[in-house]
Amino acid sequence: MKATGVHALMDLVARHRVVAVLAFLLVFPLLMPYEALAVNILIFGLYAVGFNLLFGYTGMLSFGHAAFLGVGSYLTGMSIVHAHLHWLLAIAVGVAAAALVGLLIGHLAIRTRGIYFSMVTLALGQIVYFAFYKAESWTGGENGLRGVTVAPFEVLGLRVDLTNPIAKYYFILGFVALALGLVSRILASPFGAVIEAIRENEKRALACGYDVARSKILVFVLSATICGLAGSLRALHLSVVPIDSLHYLQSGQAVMMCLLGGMGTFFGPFVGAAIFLYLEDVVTSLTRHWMAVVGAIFILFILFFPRGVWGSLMARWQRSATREPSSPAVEQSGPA
Amino acid sequence: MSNAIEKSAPASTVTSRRRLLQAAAAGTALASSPFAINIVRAQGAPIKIGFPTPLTGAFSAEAQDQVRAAELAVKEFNDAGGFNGRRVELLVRDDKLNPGEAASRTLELIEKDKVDFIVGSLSAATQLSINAVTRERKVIFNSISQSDAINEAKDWSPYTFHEALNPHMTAGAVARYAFPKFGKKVVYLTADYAYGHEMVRGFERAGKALGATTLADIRHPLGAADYSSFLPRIQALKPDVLVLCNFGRDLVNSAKQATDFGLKESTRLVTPVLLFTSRVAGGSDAFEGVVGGTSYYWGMEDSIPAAKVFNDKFRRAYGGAVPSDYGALGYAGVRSVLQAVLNAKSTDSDKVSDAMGRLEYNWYKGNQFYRKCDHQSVQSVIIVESKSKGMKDKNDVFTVASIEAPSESNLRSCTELGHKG
Amino acid sequence: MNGRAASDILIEARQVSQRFGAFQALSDISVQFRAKQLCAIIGPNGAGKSTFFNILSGSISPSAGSVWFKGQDITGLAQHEYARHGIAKSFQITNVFKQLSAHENVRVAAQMRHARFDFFNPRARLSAVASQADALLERVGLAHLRNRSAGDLAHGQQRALEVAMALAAEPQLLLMDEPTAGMSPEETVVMMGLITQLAAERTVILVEHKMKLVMGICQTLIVLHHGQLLAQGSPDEIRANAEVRRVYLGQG
Amino acid sequence: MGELTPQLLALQLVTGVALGAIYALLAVGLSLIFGMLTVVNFAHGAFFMVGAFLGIYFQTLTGSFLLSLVITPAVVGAVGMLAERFLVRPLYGRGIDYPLLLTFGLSYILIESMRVVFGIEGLPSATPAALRGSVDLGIGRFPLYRLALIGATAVVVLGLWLLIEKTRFGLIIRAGSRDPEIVRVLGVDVAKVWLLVFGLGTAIAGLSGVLAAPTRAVNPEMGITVLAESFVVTVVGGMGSLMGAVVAGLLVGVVFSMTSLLAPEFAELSIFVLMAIVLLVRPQGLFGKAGLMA
Repeated sequence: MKATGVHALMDLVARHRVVAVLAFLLVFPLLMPYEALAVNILIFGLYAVGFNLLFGYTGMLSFGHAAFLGVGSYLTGMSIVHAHLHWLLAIAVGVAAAALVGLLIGHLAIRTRGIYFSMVTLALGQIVYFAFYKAESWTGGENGLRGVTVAPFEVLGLRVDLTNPIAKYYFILGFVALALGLVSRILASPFGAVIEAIRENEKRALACGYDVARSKILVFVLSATICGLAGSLRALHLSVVPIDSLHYLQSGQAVMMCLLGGMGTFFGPFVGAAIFLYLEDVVTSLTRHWMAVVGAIFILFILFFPRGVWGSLMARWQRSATREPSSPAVEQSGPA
Repeated sequence: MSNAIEKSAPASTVTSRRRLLQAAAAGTALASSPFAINIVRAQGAPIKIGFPTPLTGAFSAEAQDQVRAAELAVKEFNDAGGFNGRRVELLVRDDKLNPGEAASRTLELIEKDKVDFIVGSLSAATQLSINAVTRERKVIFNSISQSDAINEAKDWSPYTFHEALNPHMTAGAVARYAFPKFGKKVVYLTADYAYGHEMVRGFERAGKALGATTLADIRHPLGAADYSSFLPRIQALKPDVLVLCNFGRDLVNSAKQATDFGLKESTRLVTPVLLFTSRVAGGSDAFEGVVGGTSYYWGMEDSIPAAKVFNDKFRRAYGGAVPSDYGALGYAGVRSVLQAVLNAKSTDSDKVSDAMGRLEYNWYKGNQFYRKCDHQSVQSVIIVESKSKGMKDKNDVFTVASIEAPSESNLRSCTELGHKG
Repeated sequence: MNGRAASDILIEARQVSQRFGAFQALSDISVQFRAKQLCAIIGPNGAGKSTFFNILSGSISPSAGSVWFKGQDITGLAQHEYARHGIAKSFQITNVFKQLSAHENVRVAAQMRHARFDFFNPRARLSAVASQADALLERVGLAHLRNRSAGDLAHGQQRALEVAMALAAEPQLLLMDEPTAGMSPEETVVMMGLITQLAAERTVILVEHKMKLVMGICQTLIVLHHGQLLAQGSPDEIRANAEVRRVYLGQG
Repeated sequence: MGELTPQLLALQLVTGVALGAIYALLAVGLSLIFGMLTVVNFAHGAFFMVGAFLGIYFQTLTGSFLLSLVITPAVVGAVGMLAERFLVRPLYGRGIDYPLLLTFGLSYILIESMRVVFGIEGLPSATPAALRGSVDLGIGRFPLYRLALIGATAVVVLGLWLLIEKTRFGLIIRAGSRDPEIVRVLGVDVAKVWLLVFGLGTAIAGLSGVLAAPTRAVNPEMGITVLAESFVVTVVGGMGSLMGAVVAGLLVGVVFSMTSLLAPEFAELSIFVLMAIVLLVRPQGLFGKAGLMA
């Protein structure tokens, strides 16, 4: 009876996963110690979701995704600081640039597999890092890009002032919602089935008549686009663009978040980002040895919850779901 | 009693507990005793100073010393009765030396903790991103680490103050001391980022007047662990002076490896900022004979009374330890803001900014004041030389070679920085 | 059954040779396969069966010679192009999408003909594909396991699933590399039955070293030996062939 | 650049080789572990760092650099074995992601524990008295210690080569790196071999730490950049190929050294560009796929 209760709930969640996550995110700020943290979770949640498209669903472990977060941030920031573009246009520029860089890096990197793929993406990511580091007059170099400020503006008759944390949260949530909607559609689309097939068995996917190389490039670009949007939003959030947002340690963060939450699940990365940032926030304010604590928690998760928090929940639920073969969620939308 | 807790617990965690205690105290007080009213007033809403600094990572030693010194300033102020009964509270946050983290933490301090002022930072990048957040929200930020950019009109705001030296002042002072003494043929080994370039600019400006010539400016990747591959060329150039325009661990590594390459036999090693902690960590061999600048060295207490006073306070509070250069800045940074609060009789950003701009103070190293146009603290630069023998204890690492008196003429002009007037 | 028009030749190998470094795996093989026939490539181990199979199925392109499908040169086309032309294969080592459900396995395979890069519309809309997948599962006798993940199926069931996936592409040519490898006698019987059915609608080419297994059901046999085409013809002709007896049956 | 004399180039080359020596040593350890266990050890840099700290500790304790050259790797190797036995082993057969991420977490713990034990500022490291100062090579002055470093690396690599080519243990490693099944067939307890190989790899990381300590500042974060560099080397050489690790180590060292001379600002980038180019031309790295010592 308990299982069926959980099942019913999860089933509902899986059917309307975007609605569910949004409903949650609407009240989310109330659960967080302060808005800036909630906004960070939104942004890095989106970043992790975008990364998960490649890592969790297609099985390609990239160490270069900071490049897309960073390019999104910088191009949005630079369009505002130097070109004085409208914020919406600036976001568009950032996202487009990230997609373009995704196309370039993806096109090169998919020639390699496994750890070599990870390393090529790492190397190409570092090259992007260096390019922005050296272009000091445009990017501010190591000092970072400052002055990404947006004057209060009107949206649908509502006055939005980004220095007001609550307003900023819901403003950014709007974009995150759109992006999550897109990701959800991608996963439920025919192409969504193809990338999972590629993850499961590349050889067979080829034999089935799928152009694996092109599919990989497409998913790489989609992933880069999502991460680029996360970057753009971050530039507006922080009103600065730190060079670190292009650093490979930032790429590593995406991996950790996916893993904590559960890679290859829809909510997993978001849950992971929330846990990661919340833990970091709490632990850092409690002890100066936060690295040890974070490291230990990380190891425990890999050893005992390899599926991640959300992933483990999903697994339990699906076990009960497969007992009732008539669960639509299983065949159509796949794991939530 | 809330006092006791504040001392025992690290500043960053006391807040919430203190609030509870206050509420309780105030509640019971109001209910009962006739002293209720003034207890409540004495407990009145605290003045909050946010203090973002890299408690973890490469410069955590300096950062934690900054915190200790800042807490000293806070304690002094509170013991002296605070600002008409309002106590000061220091909210320390770890920015992990990461500008993004620094910005988020500053947002947290302003939005959640509703701090009145921000003091802190330990790198150019973090101070600039903190500043970007504070100026947009009209919160006063007193930066206690080095940067030239923060003086420039592009980043500056009426709420921006710079307590620390900037690279231009430091490098200039070291150049004016070193070039005439050690020779005019100069090679720079420069960390490839704004701060490094700013220091080279400072040296070359001062050097031009002294007829120094630059043989080469070799830029190395920031945070490089090995410098050997840059040294053969320097060796071949045979300069009189090798200026290491880098900071902290980069300095330790490059000085150490330059020494291994035998460069010291024909060349003097000079650096704009010779950190107390780096010297302690790097050991005397690597730093033997290295000359550099600093904002403060405890050893100047022999000639500067204010330094003696400050050192003794610090020793008393922290079991005989002496304050480091950046630590001292933590003290000055907080104390200036609090003095301005007293002068302005208010915590309002504009009033305090105005009072701070008119401040003339001598907290620990002689007379200082903030320049009108960019709020750069005009102050003396101390030139120190690293000791390798005859050290009294582990803290006795430098000899004070000279002290350059404060002078606006050693700063870049307001117009050059893009300020009107 | 001889003397048919060349028009109904489905796939053809012309002077195909393959060498790996110094080793000549195949030399100058020319074979034609007719439409709607069940054919088997046989020969002792190391005869070059699998190499020839891989060339026909496009996994490797020959070092010399060409492969023609429906009168069109398809040599050196990309793997996935073969499937699109209507050439499907099942591997020797079972090769399914382990974590996906049996139904999803077949559904993905069937989807190829309808949508490959559409990342926006719900795949639930392709109801034709879903029902085709169910039909195929029915046909290979896995309908009752549709929601079980492929990895959990028994070996024989996985082979059957592979056949269903191969059929999903509605191929004119089905290439099967030792379809009964590692199967229990019972499973083998079922599988061979299924294969004979399939051959009624399309050409099926098996690679098999258990000669007896195919003798009964095939119309044509190709015998390879040391990378050479040893013989080609109906089971009876092959039985009668002295060469074959010597090198093949001779050794059991 | 006017002053590009042959002497300078030669000295630059020697410098590059000395740099490459440490890279090679680190990469050999990584490659050994990957080749045998297909574990991408993200804690390698941390083990290097621990090696540097313990190296100084034992040197001051025993008063002998040579002694600490022996003790430290043993201790670090032991730590490595503990990690393999209790943390990495449960993850075998779960793909390369999990061990990789686990060792990443482990590196955090190692870094923090060194901070706690030896302090956040790190330890001052002194060059052993016998190897202080610099010698004139005729092409310019060069630190005596770095010459010794090249020698030491050569010795270690030679020893490793003998171990792998001439001993039964080596035979097992060579077989295992191609196919673990063979090892089982040989009737060897694979688990024990894996334990030893992981220990050996981490011990080598520790050793490189001891050797590198006198040339640089020893602090808890010193392993982080080193990790990235040694990965570049391992991947350029081809994961799992010791020969590749050595060759790529020297190659990367020399490339870095030469760019530092000709275009110093691009020194850091150069090795990543090198890696990108190598992998795009040869996706398996220079010596990838080939046998361990091939």
